[in-house]
Amino acid sequence: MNLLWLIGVPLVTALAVLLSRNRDQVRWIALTGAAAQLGVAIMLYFLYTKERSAGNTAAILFQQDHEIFSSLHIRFHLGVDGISVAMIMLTAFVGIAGALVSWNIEKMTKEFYFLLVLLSLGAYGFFISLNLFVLFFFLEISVIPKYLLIGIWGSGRKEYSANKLALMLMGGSALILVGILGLYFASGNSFDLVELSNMNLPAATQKLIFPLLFIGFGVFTALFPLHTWVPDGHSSAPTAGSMFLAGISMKLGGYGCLRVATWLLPAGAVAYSNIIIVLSVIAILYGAFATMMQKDLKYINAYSSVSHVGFSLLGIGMLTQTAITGSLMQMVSHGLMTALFFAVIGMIYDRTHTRMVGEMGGLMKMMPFISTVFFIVGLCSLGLPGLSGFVAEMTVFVGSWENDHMIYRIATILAAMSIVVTAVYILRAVGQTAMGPVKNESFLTLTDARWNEKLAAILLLLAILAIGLVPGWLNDLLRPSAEAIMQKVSAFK
Amino acid sequence: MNEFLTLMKSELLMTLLIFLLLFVKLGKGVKNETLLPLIQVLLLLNLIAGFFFNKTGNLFGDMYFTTPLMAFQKSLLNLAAYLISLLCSGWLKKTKHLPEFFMLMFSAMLGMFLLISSGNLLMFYLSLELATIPVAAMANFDLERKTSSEAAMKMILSSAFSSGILLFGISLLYGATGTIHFSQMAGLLDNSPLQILAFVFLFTAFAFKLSIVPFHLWTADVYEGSPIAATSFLSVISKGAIAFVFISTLYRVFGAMQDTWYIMLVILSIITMVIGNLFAIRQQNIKRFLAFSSIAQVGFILVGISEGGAAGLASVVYFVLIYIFSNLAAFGVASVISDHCGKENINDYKGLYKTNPFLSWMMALALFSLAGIPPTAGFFGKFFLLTAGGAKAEYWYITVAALNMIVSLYYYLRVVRAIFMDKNEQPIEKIGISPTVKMAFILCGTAIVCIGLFGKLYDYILSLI
Amino acid sequence: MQPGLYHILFISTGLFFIGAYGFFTRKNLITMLMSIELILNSVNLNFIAFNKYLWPNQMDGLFFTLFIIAIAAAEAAVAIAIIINLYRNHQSIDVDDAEELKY
Amino acid sequence: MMNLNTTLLLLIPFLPLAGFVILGLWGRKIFKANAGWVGTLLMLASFLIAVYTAYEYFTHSSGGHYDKIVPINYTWLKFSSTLSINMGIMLDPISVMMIVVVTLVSLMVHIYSLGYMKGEERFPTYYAFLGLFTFSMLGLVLSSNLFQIYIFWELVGVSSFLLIGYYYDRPSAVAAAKKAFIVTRFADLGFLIGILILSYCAGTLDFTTMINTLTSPESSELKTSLTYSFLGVSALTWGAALVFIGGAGKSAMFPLHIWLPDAMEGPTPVSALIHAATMVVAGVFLVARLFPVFSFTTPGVLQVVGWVGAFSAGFAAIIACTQTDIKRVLAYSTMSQIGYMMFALGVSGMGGEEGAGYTASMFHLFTHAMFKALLFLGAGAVIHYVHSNDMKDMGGLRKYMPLTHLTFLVACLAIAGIPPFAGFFSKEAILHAAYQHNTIIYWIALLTSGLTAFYMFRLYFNIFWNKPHQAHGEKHGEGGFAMMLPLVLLGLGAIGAGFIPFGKFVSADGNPLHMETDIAFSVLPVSLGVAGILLAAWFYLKQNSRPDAVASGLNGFYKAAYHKFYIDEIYQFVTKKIIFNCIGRPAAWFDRNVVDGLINLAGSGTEAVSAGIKKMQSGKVQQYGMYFLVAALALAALFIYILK
Repeated sequence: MNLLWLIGVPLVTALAVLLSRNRDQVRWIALTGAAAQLGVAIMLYFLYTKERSAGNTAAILFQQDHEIFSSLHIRFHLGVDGISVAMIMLTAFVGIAGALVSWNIEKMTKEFYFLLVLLSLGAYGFFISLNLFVLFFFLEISVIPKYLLIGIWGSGRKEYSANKLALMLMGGSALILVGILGLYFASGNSFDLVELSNMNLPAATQKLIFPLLFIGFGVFTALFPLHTWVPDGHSSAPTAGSMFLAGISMKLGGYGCLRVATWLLPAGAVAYSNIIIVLSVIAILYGAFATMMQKDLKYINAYSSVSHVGFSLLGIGMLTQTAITGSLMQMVSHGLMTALFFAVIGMIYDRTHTRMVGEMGGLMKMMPFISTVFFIVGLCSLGLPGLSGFVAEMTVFVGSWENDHMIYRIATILAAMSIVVTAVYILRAVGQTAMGPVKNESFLTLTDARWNEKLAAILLLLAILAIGLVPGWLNDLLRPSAEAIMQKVSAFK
Repeated sequence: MNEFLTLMKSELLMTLLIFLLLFVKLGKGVKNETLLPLIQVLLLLNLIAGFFFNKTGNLFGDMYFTTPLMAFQKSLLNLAAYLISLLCSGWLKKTKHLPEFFMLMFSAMLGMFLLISSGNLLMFYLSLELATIPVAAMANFDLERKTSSEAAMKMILSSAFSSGILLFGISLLYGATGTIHFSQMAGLLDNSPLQILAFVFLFTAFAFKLSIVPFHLWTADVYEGSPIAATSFLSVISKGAIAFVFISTLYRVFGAMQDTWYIMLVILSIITMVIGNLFAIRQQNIKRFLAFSSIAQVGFILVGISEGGAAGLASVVYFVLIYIFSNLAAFGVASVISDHCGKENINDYKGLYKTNPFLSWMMALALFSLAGIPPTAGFFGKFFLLTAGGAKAEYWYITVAALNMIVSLYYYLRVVRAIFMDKNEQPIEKIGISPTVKMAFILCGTAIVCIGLFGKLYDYILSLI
Repeated sequence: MQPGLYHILFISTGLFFIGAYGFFTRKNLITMLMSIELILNSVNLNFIAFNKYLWPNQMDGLFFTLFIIAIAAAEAAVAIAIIINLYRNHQSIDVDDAEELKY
Repeated sequence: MMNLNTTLLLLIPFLPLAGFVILGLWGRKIFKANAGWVGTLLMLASFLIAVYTAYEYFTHSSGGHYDKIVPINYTWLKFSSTLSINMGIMLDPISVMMIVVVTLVSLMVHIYSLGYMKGEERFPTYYAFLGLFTFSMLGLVLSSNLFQIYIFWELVGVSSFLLIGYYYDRPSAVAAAKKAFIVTRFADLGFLIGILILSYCAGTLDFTTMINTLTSPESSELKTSLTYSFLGVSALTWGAALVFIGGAGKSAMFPLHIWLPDAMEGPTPVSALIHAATMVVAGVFLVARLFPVFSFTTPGVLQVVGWVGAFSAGFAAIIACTQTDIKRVLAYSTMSQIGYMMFALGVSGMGGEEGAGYTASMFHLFTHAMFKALLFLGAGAVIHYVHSNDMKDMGGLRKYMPLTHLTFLVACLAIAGIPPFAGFFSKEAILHAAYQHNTIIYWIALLTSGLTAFYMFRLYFNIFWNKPHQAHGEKHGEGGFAMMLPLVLLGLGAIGAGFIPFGKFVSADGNPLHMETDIAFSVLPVSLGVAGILLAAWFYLKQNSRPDAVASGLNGFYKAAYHKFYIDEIYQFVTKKIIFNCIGRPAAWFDRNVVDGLINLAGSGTEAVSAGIKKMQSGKVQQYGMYFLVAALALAALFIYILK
């Protein structure tokens, strides 16, 4: 399959959106683009599995390589493995759901959709690039759309949040940039991921560069204590913005931590794994406890994201094949779940004009569909079997447990404790919003979800269920690729 | 004779233009409305001509020499001049002495061309003065405005003082080596204290023109006070030309002192980035803001220069090319708005997007490019500068540079925020933009978006070296 | 006693700093310009001295001096024009009266 | 061999699931009031298949020995070549017994609810939830894999949450649902870690393999696992203990019992199904499922199981004597009875006569399901009639609801252990087993059985006798046919279930166990039971002041028992005061002020520095020159003198 499709479709969509004349055109073009992209992503999955079942065991498939800056060894090198395929599908699902829930954006519709498409373009490019420069380019592309989406269409302290987000992410990028250049020089001028992964850089160099890359990508994926853009950014962003932020952008970081930092610098990963584990366990528990005290739905989800993303970092820190698979599953699962969560919060906010749990109550009565979805996502978040969150978290736990040392065990147990805290805050949120008596008389006239909202929710729910009920396919997709990464790591263990 | 014509083509064309304007001035007064398009066309032709018949060679016993790379650099300056003539046409049309303004500008450019090609300290000094003195006059072009004359005064005094120090350095250098020819001098340098003193004094002249901290203090005042066309000229053409000369002087002449100037560049580039950024944070006037931002940009250029080889040279030329488009687009927007209602304050830009989406996007694009954010070309420029500068694998150095990008993003976003997000009861009203200006903007915008994606350009520059 | 190179360099350095001192302290713009002329003259002295004592074979230093004098005149012309304009706007040629542009 | 069709087996859990999906998606739009019939018919089918399966299974023993059969085992999630989560069906005596119990009680509740829940606004949703619960419970008991049981364990928890919170607009119901879920979740944490430990030790999650590995002394896994220890206790012991914590949470063992009384906020049929007959015994089932491991490898944990069970049994019985909400009385009685099952397991050994406790426990589980469901359904009928849960609003109902009265009496006699009702046989077996292994537990159990008779008849007399009923006049108080049928059927069960030769079918090692009834041994418990009944009659048969007098005589103790020994308050203190105030709030504060503060400080610090150095740009050209010269000289000096 020609991977250029993956960036071609959003590119064309973006241009078409720019050239379209009225709001209706914009919306339909964006939706068509997103749907086409979903189609491409699913096709990619099938072609990928077909190729694999035909016995192709190359680590990375569908590679293509074009020259750009030949003197600097910058090549447009693309390719996918199971991890990228999973991430691409996640992005496509979140993308179409984002396009759907933004259907009724009134202000500057064209610009809104343009930025949205640009943001997803960055993500697709990021997931398929095999050249550090190109990867970094696509990573950075998405910073400004995020800033503008929050700053223009956001709510609350939007300018502050947008600024903070952009600057913190830029800070992360700065570290990544240094790390990338470090790799470039240390390897004798190569930006190519595949080449770099086959080089055995001296351990000292790896230990020097690894923290730069890991912390850099860590900022994107809310590594404690660099997560503070998450609550503000997510809560100020418009619905689709939050969905993209949490569902896609944070995954860029996780993917980077794994694909760039861990894969290319296995010795570094081994050397720092303890620190990563400590930080992620702190993030998991601390995020969960902080969530317990939040009163704003978006803050609840944002802090819970910090906690949930901690699991994927924990999986990376644990450095076992199962843990890494679990970490990736958690990325996918959290992406879908949190996107849906934000979508539902957006739907509720659109109607009640408040996000304070204390001011709501009994929404189940007026909006059964929205409340039910809200409840299901909540259950997914607290790791109910049958939904994606459970599969991912359990895989992380089982994988973490494979490590022999007591420290790892204790870390796992501490992390597992969050499932109780999660239950507390999720049920609190659900209990206070969807259940209980109706507190505000004026809410009694509210209506349930519209077609676009329903479609968005159902699409994401289907994805969540597909992982939760039959996790085998995702496991089969991710595990061999995780194994390829682990092969590099195990040499240094 | 033939060789003289082709090798000195850029300078000769410039001279021709100056004389042409002189004749225009001598004759009956031509209206600005007719003269300006003419000049624009001439500049375009000049720009196109710059791409042909470029050879390597020297003249006047090594006092003048040129290479295709230098021709390319001159073409970049021509391009910038052309863009300025388009983007600032609002102000230019209103000015009383249009031919004089362009005469001064062309003289300064002639000085820069000679400066780029100079092979001799005398030639170097002469052309440096030629490149400086007219600019001071340009700064004074808003004759009735107090700040304009203040700016010009600061510029001429500072530059005179700076050239005094430069000359003292040159005299010491002459004393130490006995020659004023670059080609001979290169072999005679031995890092003796006298030479280092002389080199530092010589260096300050570049530092002054490039506004490297702490030799930058005149920059912001002059940028703010001057008419916007002069400011654009100063910040783009003047800076670009000096950067080219600086890099070739360092590499070709002072190659033997690389150990010294590497450390010097590292120290100064860090100070420059930091101070430039810190000052830019607080600025309210858009021109002053861009002045400090351009100081910070120079810090980045120094990072690239510090590499000391082909990669450094290529990355600097590439960056200047991108910088021309980005900075001119920003100044262009500022100029259009300033001409229309005299507003130059960032707070006045609040709510601009409501009324002027085109200008707003242009400004945003330019600022993102200056901040080095993809997909704009600035990203590529900065990345290559750092790639070059990091070649010595001084991680902390690139780290500091990269961290400075965060601070710079902070203040660029301030403007973006004012334009797109802040509410304003009375935003600047809708401004009609003439087709030529619009064309220039579109040219800049396209270049900003596409230069980076079109990778061959960098390789082309590298091939010229 | 014939004056040696060092004597002249001593004088020129002195001149240089006197010029600089004048530039830093005098408030009258014209006087400041004159101070700069002092600096340039110290350079001229340098050139001539180096040419005579160290490199008498070529005339590089001498010519440089001539050019410096010429350029200094040109520079002064423009500077004085600017100062005149400044005077028109500010009714003063005191350097401290023109400090609207700062910070 | 037996004739078991795997598709048919799958239908047992999947028919209720189908009910959930169908009613959940289309119940409100299409089926509306008919939704109950859809659910009930599906349940009936499932029940019939379950009975058929049980028949097939128990009639095909291999020489009296019942094997474990795993007809379906689908790899759901693979971790490594040996470690995977499988979805399977495992048939062995206890799981077959359980599917019958679950489907039977569920069917009864389905039928009963046709009458009880009639006219509810969310009638289809109710049936959907029932379907989900039944599916999860069946999945739980049929699990072939330790992780599978955890999966269904959680699903059971969430369906319990949904059903307790069925009246979602009542804050008390929402709070109770939350409490139930969170407390059991807390216990599940232990379960999960236990699973991780056991799976690591055994190298598998599959029950059969795991039990084989961990109980054969020569297996290498067992030998290596015994070398791991933490805080001086072996890893396996930790694992088993943690798994037991999971079971204790779900089975409302002290101190994790606090959710059960509150869970009575749900509709009464739900309490009958979930919080009496099926879900709450999941913990017992879990211990029974892993019994060989407990028994062989970690006997210490089994001791703990015994003591916790015995203590809970007595503890709950005391509280039950003081409660006035009839459902809460039943809830505490449930807790007490489950305590019986637990300690029966705790005092059991593995094979032959030693395993009597195991069989007794399962037997009690079986009979308890009958009579406790009956009690709840009867109580439901009463509540349906008087619209109150409080026994103070009741009294003298025997004339108005004769059938309910009769069946309730049967159930009370059964739970009090009066022969020949079902409870007598199973309780007798338990006491017998306890007597042989642990005398202290035996005495606790004995006293508890007296207390049980007392509080059950306190309940019975207060509802049906005591003061005369006034409110409704002569009106007939029975529910419709749908509500009466289950009462009768379960009543028959409560009478007859004791006569099943249980030991023939269910035993710890799969070999038939002969359970004798020792008349001499039974004298003491039965007479204690009768004494309890008489005492209750003395207090409550007619309205009088004796209860109050005794209550004030026992002042402090009575109060403490009435307030459930303040366990709830202690939990409240720990959660609200300690966890919320000392962890949650500081964490949130720390995040906003310290972590975020540092980030903001970086910003404001930069701005401050920026403002601080603005003087450098003074606007004075002479100063600029000065900086210029000084900088030039300093640079020169730096390179000439310092960095030569």
